[in-house]
Amino acid sequence: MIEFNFLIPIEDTIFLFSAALLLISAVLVIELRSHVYAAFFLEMVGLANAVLFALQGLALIAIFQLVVYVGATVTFILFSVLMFKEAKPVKPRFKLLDLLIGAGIAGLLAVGAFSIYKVSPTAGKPSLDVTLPEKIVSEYGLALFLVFFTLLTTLIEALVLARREVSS
Amino acid sequence: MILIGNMEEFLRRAAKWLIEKKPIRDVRDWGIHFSLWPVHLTTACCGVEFAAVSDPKYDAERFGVLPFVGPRQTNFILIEGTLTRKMARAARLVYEQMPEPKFVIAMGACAIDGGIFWNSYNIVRAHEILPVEVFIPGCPPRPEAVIQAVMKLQKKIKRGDYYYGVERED
Amino acid sequence: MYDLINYLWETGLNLLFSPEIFEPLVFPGLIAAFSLLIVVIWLERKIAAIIQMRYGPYYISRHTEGALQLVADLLRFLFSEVIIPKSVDKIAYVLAPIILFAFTFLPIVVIPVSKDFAAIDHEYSLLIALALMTLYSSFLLIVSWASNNKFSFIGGLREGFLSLSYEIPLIISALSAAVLFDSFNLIEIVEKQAAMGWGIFYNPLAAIVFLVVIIYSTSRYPYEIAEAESEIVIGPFTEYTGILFGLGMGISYIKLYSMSLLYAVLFLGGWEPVVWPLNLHPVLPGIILFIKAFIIVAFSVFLRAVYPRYRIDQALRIAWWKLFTLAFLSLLFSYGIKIIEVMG
Amino acid sequence: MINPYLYLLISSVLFGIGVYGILSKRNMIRMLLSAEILFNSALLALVSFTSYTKNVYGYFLVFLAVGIAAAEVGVLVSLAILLYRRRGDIDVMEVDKLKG
Repeated sequence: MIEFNFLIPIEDTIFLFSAALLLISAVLVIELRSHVYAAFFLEMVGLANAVLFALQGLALIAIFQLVVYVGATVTFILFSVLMFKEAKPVKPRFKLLDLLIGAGIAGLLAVGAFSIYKVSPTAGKPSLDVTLPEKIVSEYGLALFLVFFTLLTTLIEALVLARREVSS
Repeated sequence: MILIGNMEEFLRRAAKWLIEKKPIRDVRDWGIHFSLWPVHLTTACCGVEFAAVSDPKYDAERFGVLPFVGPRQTNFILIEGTLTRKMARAARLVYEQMPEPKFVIAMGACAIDGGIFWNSYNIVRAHEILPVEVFIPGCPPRPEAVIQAVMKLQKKIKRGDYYYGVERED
Repeated sequence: MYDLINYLWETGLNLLFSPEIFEPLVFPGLIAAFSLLIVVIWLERKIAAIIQMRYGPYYISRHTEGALQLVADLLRFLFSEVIIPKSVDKIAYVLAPIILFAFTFLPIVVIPVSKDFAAIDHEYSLLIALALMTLYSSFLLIVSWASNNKFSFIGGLREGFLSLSYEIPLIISALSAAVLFDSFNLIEIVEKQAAMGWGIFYNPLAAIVFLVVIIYSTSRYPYEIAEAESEIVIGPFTEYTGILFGLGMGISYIKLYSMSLLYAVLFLGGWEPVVWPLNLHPVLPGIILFIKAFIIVAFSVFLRAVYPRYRIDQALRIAWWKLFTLAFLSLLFSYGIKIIEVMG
Repeated sequence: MINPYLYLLISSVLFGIGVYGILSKRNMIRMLLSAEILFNSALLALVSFTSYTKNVYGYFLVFLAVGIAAAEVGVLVSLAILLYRRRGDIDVMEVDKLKG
């Protein structure tokens, strides 16, 4: 077995890459003209988010995000968007105000987060990740499955609702 | 040509130059001559005989002839009999949809010279609209004849005696 | 000078046989997958020919019963023209099949070859493999949309409907194996099977459901609905030509291969038993894993010759009623076995 | 080890992008996608807090949030489809004008 020595720490590289992917595809979701591309880039947002979760040491949440959010939900959005015709071009509105509001909220949040993190120092690696899967498998497995089942029935209900013919 | 900036044209010419080199060309010809996939286009009664070519008795799949679904994935078209003016347009359309190294066999007397409709106003000869490689006489030809034509076409491809990526006059 | 060459040779060999390089590149990655692709499509055509009392591919190489047929087809696809029709969305049309191929290929990397030889030895490696498998359908939807063709669009929508219905039995039946062996780590699962016995004997219900889901999700024959030849030309890949279509044809086989590897690890005991010549190097038990996966793949392609095709509503009904109920029952079954173990 | 503050910074920038999208678009599908971006940013913040404080309850909260988002998206998309079927248009500004 060989040790790989990278000049740049690989974790930082992955972090930078996925953060850039996250922000760029978030902008593309809003600005692209085609709905299908927008839904596709929403999927990219979910993927990059899952990578960020895994980087913070919470692999189970990353996997859950991949299976439920990217694999099912966003696919469902994509699947539905494919059925619409492409939207007509809407007449442009004055967007600078919206941009300013968005930037203001982002700045406020960033400042707030910074003030929170200034108070308490960082700590070591989380230890809860080791016991949790065993707990889920042994104690909460059936409960988790029932939650899944409920969510699934909601989804099916929604599908049935959408498929019903409109009588008019 | 790179300086002018026509990158696409340059790449195409470079790829073509590479493909026409001797060992690559031999490998390509070997691959193509055992992988002739015909498209389903039944214009007349010879289609029945062509169906028999792929059945258990004659089994054209021995030679790598696998009838496949759409014109985009196939490279070989058999004109099965009479081409009326209306059908000729369809045959030409299907031919245009196929990717480039593509081959045509005209099957039966009708496709060669009209057959029993030789003096009809509504007939198109296959070689008038498509570059035919091999003709099969007969009304209709037997499946063995079709297989022999396929083998002849294979020999022709193995020799490298076909056009590829060149504008043709016809 | 000699020392330098020796050093380079040893380092190169070490680098090649380190799991991070060897797994994605050689086995069970690219090279093994491509050779399996070539053998399996030939096998599919040959089995169909034998059942219909024909020869099948023969004259291309007479001594090996035409095993080179797929090499010839691959060469033809490689050298034929790639047509990009005018009405397609060009970026998605070219890039989507390539990304789809990459994402279909990813789950293979997680699967371990033997006890000491895994590219990613993570405690949730089973869940990672399942999560990567669920990304398949959305990229296929993009492929089908990009062609701007009615047949490929219908094929993509069918695949979307099917994927919503097969993902749930897939995940539940895999989870019931995880519950049975009390771990999400594929290496630990195989170790437990070496101690207890194969998973297929403990929980045959989950094994059956998983097998049906493999056939269902890779559009092998009774469920070949997304690429139904006689209804919609070839499904999502109708407009594709040349090497892009070759990729598209390979994708479902690669997916079949990766799911079969997972099946062999979960239910057929993985690389066990490790007998004498195989314990010399940690790569060698992979041969047994490959043989087990190959049997599953060969069985799934054999079904083409003997089964007709379901309609899409019949397939959806099977997935939502039968498969879903059976998967749920298999989960309960696993819990029952655990309870008996705890009690006794 | 990456500074945890960076995750919150990314999350807040993402939130800003989502707010801009919701405010500036009138198309219902596009607004739904923007809301999903907002959800992703909130999830990222939640996960980074969970990873920072190592609280097990945060874990379960994230699970619940993702699951509920799945159901919510299903309902919203089917509403959009119904609206499209009924009116042939998914412009939200047009919907509130014609009641019924």
